[in-house]
Amino acid sequence: MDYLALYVTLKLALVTTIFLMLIAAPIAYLLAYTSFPGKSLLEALIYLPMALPPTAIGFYLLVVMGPKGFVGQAWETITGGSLLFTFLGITIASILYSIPFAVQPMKAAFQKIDQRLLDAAYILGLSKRTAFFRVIIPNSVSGIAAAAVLVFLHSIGAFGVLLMVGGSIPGETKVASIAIYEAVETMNYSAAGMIALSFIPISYAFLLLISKLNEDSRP
Amino acid sequence: MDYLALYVTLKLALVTTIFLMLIAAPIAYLLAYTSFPGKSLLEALIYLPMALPPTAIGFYLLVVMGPKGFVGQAWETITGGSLLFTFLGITIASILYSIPFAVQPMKAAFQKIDQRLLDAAYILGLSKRTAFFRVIIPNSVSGIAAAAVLVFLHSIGAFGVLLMVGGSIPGETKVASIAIYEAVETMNYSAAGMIALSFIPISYAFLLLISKLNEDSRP
Amino acid sequence: EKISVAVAANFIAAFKEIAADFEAKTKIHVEGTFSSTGNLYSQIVSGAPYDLFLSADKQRPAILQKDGLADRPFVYARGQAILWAADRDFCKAATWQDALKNERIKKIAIANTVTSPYGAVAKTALQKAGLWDALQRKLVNAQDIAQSFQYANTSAVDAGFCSLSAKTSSQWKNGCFYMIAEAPDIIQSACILKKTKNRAVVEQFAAFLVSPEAQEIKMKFGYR
Amino acid sequence: MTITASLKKKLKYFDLDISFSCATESMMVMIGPSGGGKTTIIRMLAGLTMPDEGRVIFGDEVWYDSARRINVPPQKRRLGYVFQDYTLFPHLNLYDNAAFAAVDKKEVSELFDLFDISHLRKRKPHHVSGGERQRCAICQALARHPRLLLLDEPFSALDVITRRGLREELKSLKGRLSCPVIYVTHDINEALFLADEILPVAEGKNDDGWMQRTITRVPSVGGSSRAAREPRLALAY
Amino acid sequence: MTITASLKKKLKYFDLDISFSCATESMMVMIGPSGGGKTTIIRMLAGLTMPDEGRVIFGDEVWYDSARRINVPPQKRRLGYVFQDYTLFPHLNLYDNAAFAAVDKKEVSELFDLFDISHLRKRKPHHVSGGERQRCAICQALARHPRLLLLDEPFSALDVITRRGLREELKSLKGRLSCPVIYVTHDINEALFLADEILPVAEGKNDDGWMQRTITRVPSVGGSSRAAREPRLALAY
Ligand SMILES: Nc1ncnc2c1ncn2[C@@H]1O[C@H](COP(=O)(O)OP(=O)(O)OP(=O)(O)O)[C@@H](O)[C@H]1O
Ligand SMILES: Nc1ncnc2c1ncn2[C@@H]1O[C@H](COP(=O)(O)OP(=O)(O)OP(=O)(O)O)[C@@H](O)[C@H]1O
Ligand SMILES: [Mg+2]
Ligand SMILES: [Mg+2]
Repeated sequence: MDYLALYVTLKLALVTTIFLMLIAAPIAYLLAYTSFPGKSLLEALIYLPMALPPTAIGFYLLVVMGPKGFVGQAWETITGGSLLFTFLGITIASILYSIPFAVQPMKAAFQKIDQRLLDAAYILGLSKRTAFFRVIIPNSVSGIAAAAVLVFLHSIGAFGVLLMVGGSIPGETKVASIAIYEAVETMNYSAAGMIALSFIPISYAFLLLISKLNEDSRP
Repeated sequence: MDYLALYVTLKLALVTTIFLMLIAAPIAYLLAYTSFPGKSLLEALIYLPMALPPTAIGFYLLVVMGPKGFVGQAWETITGGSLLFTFLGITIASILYSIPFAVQPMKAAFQKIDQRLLDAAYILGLSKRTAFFRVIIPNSVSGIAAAAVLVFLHSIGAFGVLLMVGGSIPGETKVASIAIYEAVETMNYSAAGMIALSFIPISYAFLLLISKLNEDSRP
Repeated sequence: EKISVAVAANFIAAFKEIAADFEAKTKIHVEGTFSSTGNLYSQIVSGAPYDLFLSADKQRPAILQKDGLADRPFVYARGQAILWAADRDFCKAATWQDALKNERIKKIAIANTVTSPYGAVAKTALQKAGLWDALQRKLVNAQDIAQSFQYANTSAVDAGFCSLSAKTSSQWKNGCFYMIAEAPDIIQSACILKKTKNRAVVEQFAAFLVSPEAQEIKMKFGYR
Repeated sequence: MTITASLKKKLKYFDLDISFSCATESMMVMIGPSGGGKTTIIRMLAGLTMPDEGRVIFGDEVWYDSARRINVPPQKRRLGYVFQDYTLFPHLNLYDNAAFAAVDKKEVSELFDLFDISHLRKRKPHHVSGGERQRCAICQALARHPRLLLLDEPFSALDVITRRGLREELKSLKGRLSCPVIYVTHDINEALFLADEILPVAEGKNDDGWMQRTITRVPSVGGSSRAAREPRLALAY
Repeated sequence: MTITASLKKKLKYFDLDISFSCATESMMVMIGPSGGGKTTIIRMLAGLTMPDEGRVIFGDEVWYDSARRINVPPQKRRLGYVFQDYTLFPHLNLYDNAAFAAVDKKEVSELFDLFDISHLRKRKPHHVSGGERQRCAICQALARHPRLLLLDEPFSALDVITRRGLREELKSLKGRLSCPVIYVTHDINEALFLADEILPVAEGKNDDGWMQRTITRVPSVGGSSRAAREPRLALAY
C-alpha cells in the first residue's frame, strides 16, 4: 500500500480543515448577521465550487494559479516559485473546493444563536468582534464540528481537483484517492478496496475526536 | 447548449434533495439523540462516501447495483429490469453519495434544540415521534436549509459517480456535469465555461428559495 | 433505430464527427457515452446496455472477448504520442530528446503511466532515450492526455506528452510539437458486445468506422 | 383523583426525601427557599426527572414505583405543567402555542380572553413581555384539560393587579378543572390565599418550621436608615 | 452621575411616552401592569432598543439624542443589566459567567458568598435552580462595576427570605456602587422598601394613579368562599 500517499492525504485534510475553519468563520458570520447588496449573489458564488464538476474547478484553478493566471503571477513575483504542483497549491485548491461545506453549517449554527445572549454580551461591554469569539463561537460548537467533519472527509475524497493542480507528485501532491483511481482503472479492485478500507479507521478516529470535543462543550 | 442534460441535472438534484431530506432526518435524529453500541462506527460508515473518491464510490455502486450485486439482483427479481443506467439508478447513487451532507448539518441542528422544548412537548402528550415532527423539525429549519443547500449543489456537481452508474444516456442519465467533462476532454474550453456559467443562476435561485424559507421560520 | 456506443474519452471529438456522418447517411442514430476506458469496461462487465465499445487500448476488448461478453475485437484507430509545448522556442532543438534536456525545461507533463496507454508509451519512449530516470523530478502526472495537454497549453508545464488528436483543439496552433517516433502507436480496439439487440445495425456502423470515409475523419483528428 | 407521592433523590448538596398527597379540586402550595428542591419535585411528578426511590400514585394508576420498576412516561400522564421559565415554542405564535395540545380549540380563545392576551394571539413568544408569555403558558396548560396541574411560580412575572385577578380566576377554574393542583410560589400571601394545604420545602424535606420562621423573622439588623424604610403601608390584600 | 431620559416609541397597542431621571446612589423603582412597557424602557436605556424619539443623558454624556442622531452603543455605556429572564451564557459555569466582564475577579467570590451561591460556582446554568440562576445574573452585573444598574425583576424567582436578605444587601451595595439604580418589580412591598422614587408605568406612560388604585382596590367580588379565604395574617415586613 502507498503509505506516502496516505500520509499526504492526512496532512492535506488536516491542514485544509484547520485553515478552512479560520477562513470560513468570518464569512459565515457575515452571511448570518449582516446584509449588504449582492449578498445572495456572493453566497451563490461561494457555494459554486460544489455545484461544478471537479474537472471544471480543477481546470479553472489551473488557469488562475498557472504562470499566466493572476494568482500564479502574483505568487511568482513574491516568492519566485510556482504554486502549481506543490503541496501549498493543492492545499489552496482543496480549501477553495471545500469552502461551501465549511461555510454552510457554520452559518446555520450562527443563525441559531439566541439574540438574548448577544444582547447580554454587548451589555457586558463586548465588541461585536469579541462577542463573536467569546459568545457565538462557543455556542456554535456543534455546527462547527459538523463543518469540520464535512471538510475533513471531503478533503480526503477530493481527487479530480487535486490531480489537476497537483500533478500527483509522490510525497508532495500524490494523495491516496489517486491511488484508488489508478487501482480501479487498472482493474486492481482488491488494491482499491484495501486503500478505501484504510479510510474507515481514519474517518472513524476523526469523528470520535470531533464528537468528543462536541460533547465537552455541552451546556 | 445541451438543455436536455440541464433538465436531467435539475430533476436529479431536486429529487435527490427531497428524498435525502426524508431519509437523513431520522438518521440524524438517531445520531443526535440516541446512543447504542457501534454508533460512532455507523456514523463513520455513513460519512464514508464523502471520504472516497467518486470513482471508487461509483465502482462499488456499479458492483452492488449490477446484475451480480445483491441490490441489482434483488431489483431484477422484483421488477425484472435493471437499476443501472436508469434515472432511478443515478438517483439512488446520488442519494448515497450525498448522504453525509444531509446528515451532518441536520444532526448539528437537532443537537442544538433546547431540552426544555422537548420536555414541554412530552408534557403536552407528544410521543417522541410527534415531538420530532412538531418541535424538533420546525426549530431546526436553518440546519435543514443548510443540508438542503449542500445536497442540492453537491448533486448538481456530482459526476464521477453518476457517469459510472448512469452511463450518460441522453434524457435519462446524462447530466450537465458530464457535458462539462466531455467539453473539457475534447479541449473545448469555452463550451465547458458556458455550461459552468449556467449553473450560477440555478444555484442562485435555489439559494434564494432556501434563504426565504429560512427567514420565514425565524422566531 | 439507434445504437449506443461506449467511447474512450480521447476519441470523443473524432467519434462525434464520424457518428454525425453515419447518421446523415443511414438515418440511424448513434449515441455515445464517453468516459475513461477503465470506467466503461467496468460498466460493460456490470451489464451496461452498450452495443459497441471503442476502447483506448487493445487489452480490454480482448478480455471482454475472452470472458464471452464481446465479439472478436478489431482495431479502429491508432493514436500517436507527441510532445507539445506552448512556447515555440521549445521546438528549435533538433530532436525532442534534446529539447527536453534543455535546462530551462523545469516541468514536463505525462499522462498517468499506469492507467493511460499514452502515458505508458511516453514512458517507454523516455526509457529508450535514457531520460526516464534523469527527468523523474521534472515529471508531473496528469490523469489522461487531455489533462496533459491542458497543463502544457496553460503553461503550467513547459511541455507535455499528449496525443496528436489534440490537433483539432483551438489552442493547438499556439504552440509547437514533436512527433515521438520512439513511442509505439497506441492501438485502439473496438468490439461489438454480445448483448446487443440490433446486431445488423451495429455491424454496419462498425464497418463504417473502418471505412475510408471514416479514415479521413480520423486522420483529421490525428489518428491513423 | 388523588395524587400521592413519596420521593427520594440524592442531590449534590442535600438529599431530597418527601411525601405528600393532594386530592381533586384541592390545591397544594409548595413554598420554600430558592434551591430547596421545589422544581425538582414537580419534575419528578411530571416524569421528567427520575427519583432514586419512591412511588407516585395517581388515583388507581401507578405512575412511578421504584420497587416494581414502573415508570409511566410524561406523555401518558396527561398533565398540565407551567414551567418556571414558562417555556413556549419559539416557532409558534401565542395562539398556536396554547392550541398546541388543546382538547377543544374554541376554549383557547376563551382562555385568552380570561387572561387578557387575545390581542397578542398572532405574536411569537419572543415579541411579547415576560408576563404575557407566562399567561400564555398557563392557557396552554389549561387547554389540555389536564388530570393534574403543576404550576411552577406561574405568576412570578406579573404585577400585583394582574396577579390578583389571575389568582382568583385560577381559584374558580380549579373547581371547573376538578383535578388536583400543585402550585409553587414564593409569595406567602399568595400561598395563604390559594392553598388548601401548604407544603413548605427546604433542603428537600418537608420543613414545617420554615413558614413560621419566615413570617415572624425580623429583618436582619442593618443600618438605621434601612430600619426606617420598612413598609409604611398596610396592604389591602 | 444622574441619568435623565425622555423616551417616545410607538408600540403596537399603545405609544410609549415617558420622562424621568434618577441620581447617583438613588434607586428608582418602576412598577406597573404586565405588558406596560417597563422592559422596553429599560432596554432603551441600555441601548438595545432604539426609541423613535427622545434623549438619554448620563452625567455629561449624551447616550441617545434623536435630534442630534447620537446613539451610543450598549458596549460603551458600561452598565449592569439583569435581564427579566436572567440570561446567562449556557457554555460557561456560574463563576465564569459572573467573572465574564468582572473588573476584579476577586470580587466575584465575595459576591458569590454574599448571594449564597459559592457552592454552585462550577455548575452550568442549566443545572441550577431558577433562583440560583437569577442570583448569579445579579453577581455578573455587579462585578462589572457598572455606572448605571438596571434590574428587571431581579428577585422574581426568589423565596421571601432570600429575597428579603438580598434586598437588604442590594440596598447596602447601592451606597458602595455609587451609581443610579433602576429597578423593575411587581412587588409593591419591595417597591416601597427599596425605592427612593417610584415610577408607575402603565401603557407606556407615567401613571401616578396606578399605585393608588392597586393598593386600595378591593378584590373583585366572587364566591363567598373566596372572600373568606383572604389573608389571615399580617406579614412582618
Ligand atoms: N438540572 C439540574 N442538574 C443538577 N442539579 C440541579 C439541576 N437543577 C437544579 N439543581 C440543583 O438541585 C437543587 C434543587 O433545585 P430546584 O430547581 O429543585 O430548586 P427550587 O426549589 O425550584 O429553587 P427556585 O426557587 O430557585 O426555583 C439545587 O441545589 C440546584 O442547584
Ligand atoms: N420584542 C418585542 N417585539 C414587539 N413587541 C414587544 C416585544 N417585547 C414586548 N413587546 C410588546 O410591547 C409592550 C410592552 O412590553 P414590555 O416587555 O416592555 O412590558 P413589561 O412592562 O416589561 O411587562 P412584564 O411585566 O410582563 O414583563 C407589550 O405590549 C408587549 O407585547
Ligand atoms: Mg424552581
Ligand atoms: Mg418585562
